Amino acid sequence: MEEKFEPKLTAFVCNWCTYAGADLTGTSRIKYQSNVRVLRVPCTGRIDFMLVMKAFQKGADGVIVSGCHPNDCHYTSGNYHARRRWMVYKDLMDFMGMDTRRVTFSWVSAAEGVRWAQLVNEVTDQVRALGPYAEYQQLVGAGIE
Amino acid sequence: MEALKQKAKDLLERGEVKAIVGYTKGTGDIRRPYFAQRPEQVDGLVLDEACTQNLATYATKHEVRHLGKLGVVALPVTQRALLQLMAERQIRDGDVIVLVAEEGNVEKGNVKELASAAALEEHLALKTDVMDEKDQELLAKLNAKSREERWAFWHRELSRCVKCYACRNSCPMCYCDHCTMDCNRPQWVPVASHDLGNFEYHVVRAMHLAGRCVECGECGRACPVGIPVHLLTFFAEESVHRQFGQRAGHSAKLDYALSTFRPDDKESFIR
Amino acid sequence: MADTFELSHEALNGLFAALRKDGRRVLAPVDSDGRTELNEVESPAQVAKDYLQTILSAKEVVFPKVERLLSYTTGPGKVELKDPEPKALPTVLFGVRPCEAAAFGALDAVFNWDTRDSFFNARMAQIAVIGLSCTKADAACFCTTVGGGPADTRGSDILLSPIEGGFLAEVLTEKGRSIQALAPELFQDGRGIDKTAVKLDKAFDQPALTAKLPGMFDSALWVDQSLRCIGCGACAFVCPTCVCFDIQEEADPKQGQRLRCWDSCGYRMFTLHASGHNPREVQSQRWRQRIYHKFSYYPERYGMLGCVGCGKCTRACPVDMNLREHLVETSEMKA
Amino acid sequence: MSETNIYLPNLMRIAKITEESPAVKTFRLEFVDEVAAQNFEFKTGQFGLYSAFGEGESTFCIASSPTRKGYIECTFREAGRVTAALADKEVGDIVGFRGPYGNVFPLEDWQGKNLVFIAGGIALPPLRSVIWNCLDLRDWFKDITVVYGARSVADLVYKHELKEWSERSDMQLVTTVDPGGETPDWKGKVGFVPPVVEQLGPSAENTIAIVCGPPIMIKLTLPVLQKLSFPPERIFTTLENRMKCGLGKCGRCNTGKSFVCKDGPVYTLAQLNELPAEY
Repeated sequence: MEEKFEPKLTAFVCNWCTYAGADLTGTSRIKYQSNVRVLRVPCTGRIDFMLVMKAFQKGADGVIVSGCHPNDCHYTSGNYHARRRWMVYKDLMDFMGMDTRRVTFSWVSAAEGVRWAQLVNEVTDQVRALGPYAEYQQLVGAGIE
Repeated sequence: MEALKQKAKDLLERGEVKAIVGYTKGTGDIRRPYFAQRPEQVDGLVLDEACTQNLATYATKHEVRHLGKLGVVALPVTQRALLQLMAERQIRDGDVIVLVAEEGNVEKGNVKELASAAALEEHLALKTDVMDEKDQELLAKLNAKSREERWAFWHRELSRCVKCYACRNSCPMCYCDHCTMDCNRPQWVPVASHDLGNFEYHVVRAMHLAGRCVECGECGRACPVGIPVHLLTFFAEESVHRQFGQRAGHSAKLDYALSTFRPDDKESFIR
Repeated sequence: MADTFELSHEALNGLFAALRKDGRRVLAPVDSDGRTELNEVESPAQVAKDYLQTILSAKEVVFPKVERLLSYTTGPGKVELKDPEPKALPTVLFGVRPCEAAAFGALDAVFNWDTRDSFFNARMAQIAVIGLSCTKADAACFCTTVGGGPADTRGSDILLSPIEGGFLAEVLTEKGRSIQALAPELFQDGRGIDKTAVKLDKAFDQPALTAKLPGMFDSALWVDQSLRCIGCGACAFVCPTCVCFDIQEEADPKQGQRLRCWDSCGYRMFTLHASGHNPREVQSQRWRQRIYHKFSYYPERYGMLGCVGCGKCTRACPVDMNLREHLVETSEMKA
Repeated sequence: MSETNIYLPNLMRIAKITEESPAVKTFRLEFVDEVAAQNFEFKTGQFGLYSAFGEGESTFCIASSPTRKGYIECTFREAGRVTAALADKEVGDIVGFRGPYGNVFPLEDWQGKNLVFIAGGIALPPLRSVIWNCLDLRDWFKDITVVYGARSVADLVYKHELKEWSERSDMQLVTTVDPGGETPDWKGKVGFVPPVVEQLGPSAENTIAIVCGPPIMIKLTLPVLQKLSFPPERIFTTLENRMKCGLGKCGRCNTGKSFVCKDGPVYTLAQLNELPAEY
């Protein structure tokens, strides 16, 4: 029997909103797909594009980046700064031929436990449909004699 | 040409600058960077169509800075880079005296001396074209391809990279003493020039130049194996321009696009 | 004495076929988008026409830009080492310029002067070199100045020199004879035919330069010459003799590998100590090291030069550091 | 014809860890493989490349004496990626070791002579190997003097051994700390190494001086030794250039025609004077 592909997802979330939101999902006993590994950072402003690249390098099929809604940043403007960088990074990813459908940027607040579950479920389904990110894995190990 | 030499000579003789950074005749038809430190050395200066290198790179090179105050024979790309270096507080307004050929042609026009950022900004305001047509075409061609074709293109091209860092070292905006590529705690990008190390390096380079690239194309010219790496930073810079409405290299008071924001920055992809 | 044969263009087709049939890949200069690089080819028709040189050198075949020296797995209180066998494929390098062919000797000097480097040696054992004499040279070339020449046979197993209708083939070594033996009928008697190659005058007196370098260490010349050097590694990476390398570790929590990568003495980081102290702090010292290593230390240590005069560094340099010109300038300096 | 992979390290188990001073540790390492242990030999002055698997290799001298069999010791300061990873290791962990590499202190030539060791800070380890070696062959030599200085009392390494040396009657130990680095109960000298050596004024007659320390200490100590009439041939030191292969190939430690990893790390001042000052 062919083994069904289960995507590996990495989520970089801010401590104050999305992480708390995901916590709420749990304490509210809302079930969602278990493909995601959550990595907590202080603020979305801390999420360097290299974190996303590292996730893909290490075999992630999809990445979620999420933090406080605009105007809600614990540090006032970290998410605004992050947004600008995402705008350029996503553009560049596309230009370099990376599959931008595999990165999801989102705002999830501490109160949005349901929304977090929905987001993860949607992204998991979407990446499952896309299949493994084999294209990026072509890079790993190539060019070493 | 005589006007430029005279101007350079005057500056050196009056002691206003310690060295003139310009061009001289190199191998075959090539022009190479040239440093005139004594008045009689200005005779080696050349300025013509074959001069392409962005000399602003030397404004932050320790060994050159060490010479003292510089006069820089500046093409438009060099002018933009010097302004951007001022915006990034790498050189101070007045640190360098900029020599430009009026009307861009040293044989026709006069040679102007621009000693301040304001003068440089005013001079540059006359020029609106940034990227040359060939590069515009190349970018358009790549953008017209499918995502998969672009992946194939960059994968193939970047796998040829040998990580000699000619692109980085030739770039006037890559002045960091401790480039992230040289830091190993943590080691963000593999040092080895295998496919992954190359791809990640060029992502980092492009991202770090987004909003700072003056689109001189020096990196692409410098690449010994002929990878059009300049298209990556051009694209990133154009992305900033398109989305945030600002361009690097036109003002000494530009805020770095990616360290600032507007609450109403418009995007369409954040869920 | 080399055996001399005539090899027609037609016969070369046959030779390529015979080599491939024998299980050898053929690497040759190929023109791709105006860039001449070493690539695998099936027939002579794919070989670049009228090329001066490839950008990178044939060094990459025996000393790749990244190669695995070892790998390992780790566990609590446990490490298991894996010794990788170099994947050296039987390879014929076709169309290598005599300068580059001569450079294999300079690489061998470093890799094997003391302990023997199994990686380099395994790859060297698998290659055979079919050199091709030069019919042109440019302003960067100076092979004749450093003991080589446009039709120099050192390093080649077979040297081809273009003649009317094909090539004059000098079969020089045992490896060359084994290639010839794959299709002896293709090699016609070529005794008495003269080989022709481009004429290239000596640019400077190399022995005199080598003799005077030790006395010029503190010359201001090095600062003057290197002021425009931007400290990239292009010269070293295209150089057929530059052998300096780095060893890099790449690992996950449970496994890892050590990779040998090209490095360059032109980098500030090359000699930087952990303490922050740097023996070669400024670019002029690093430029001087490059010159001295090739023209003074190499001769002293290995009895040969570390430069073959191919001019690749000059062509690759983004700021036109013309090695030949700078060496001429150095030669003309009063000691 | 198969050649061996010269880049393959030996596996070593950490048998003991000593905290010497802030950020400085000494490892005692034992070969995991019995055969390798039996075949292993080194001489004082030699060094090795120690690996923290996952991070890379770093170069230090072998700080133990070849007369002490069955193990080697190394002392290192946490300064970079590899040393930081090594510092995190615990007893029983596995590290890698390639070596011994480099040349040696010519003890045979020193027989019948007085020895003066001068060391600063973290540069005592290379001399510790030779000091113990000489003490274990005590009959070979006449007077043995050790001058050792560090920035502060806390920065002195091998404190327990310093105590042992100070109590021995067959050698003289002079310890010093930089002004301001002393503690209330400090019994040694206060001052920089060069003036302390000058004050001590060891006779150059039939004496070998071995100097190891940070570049600035060496730079200021050499004139003192010259003033005391030590000829360059009888002043020894070790160079600590950056290395990657340790085998005379990677080019990193190249200084003049010399490879520090092969022709060094031990040099006499006379030899150094022949090299460009790129170390």
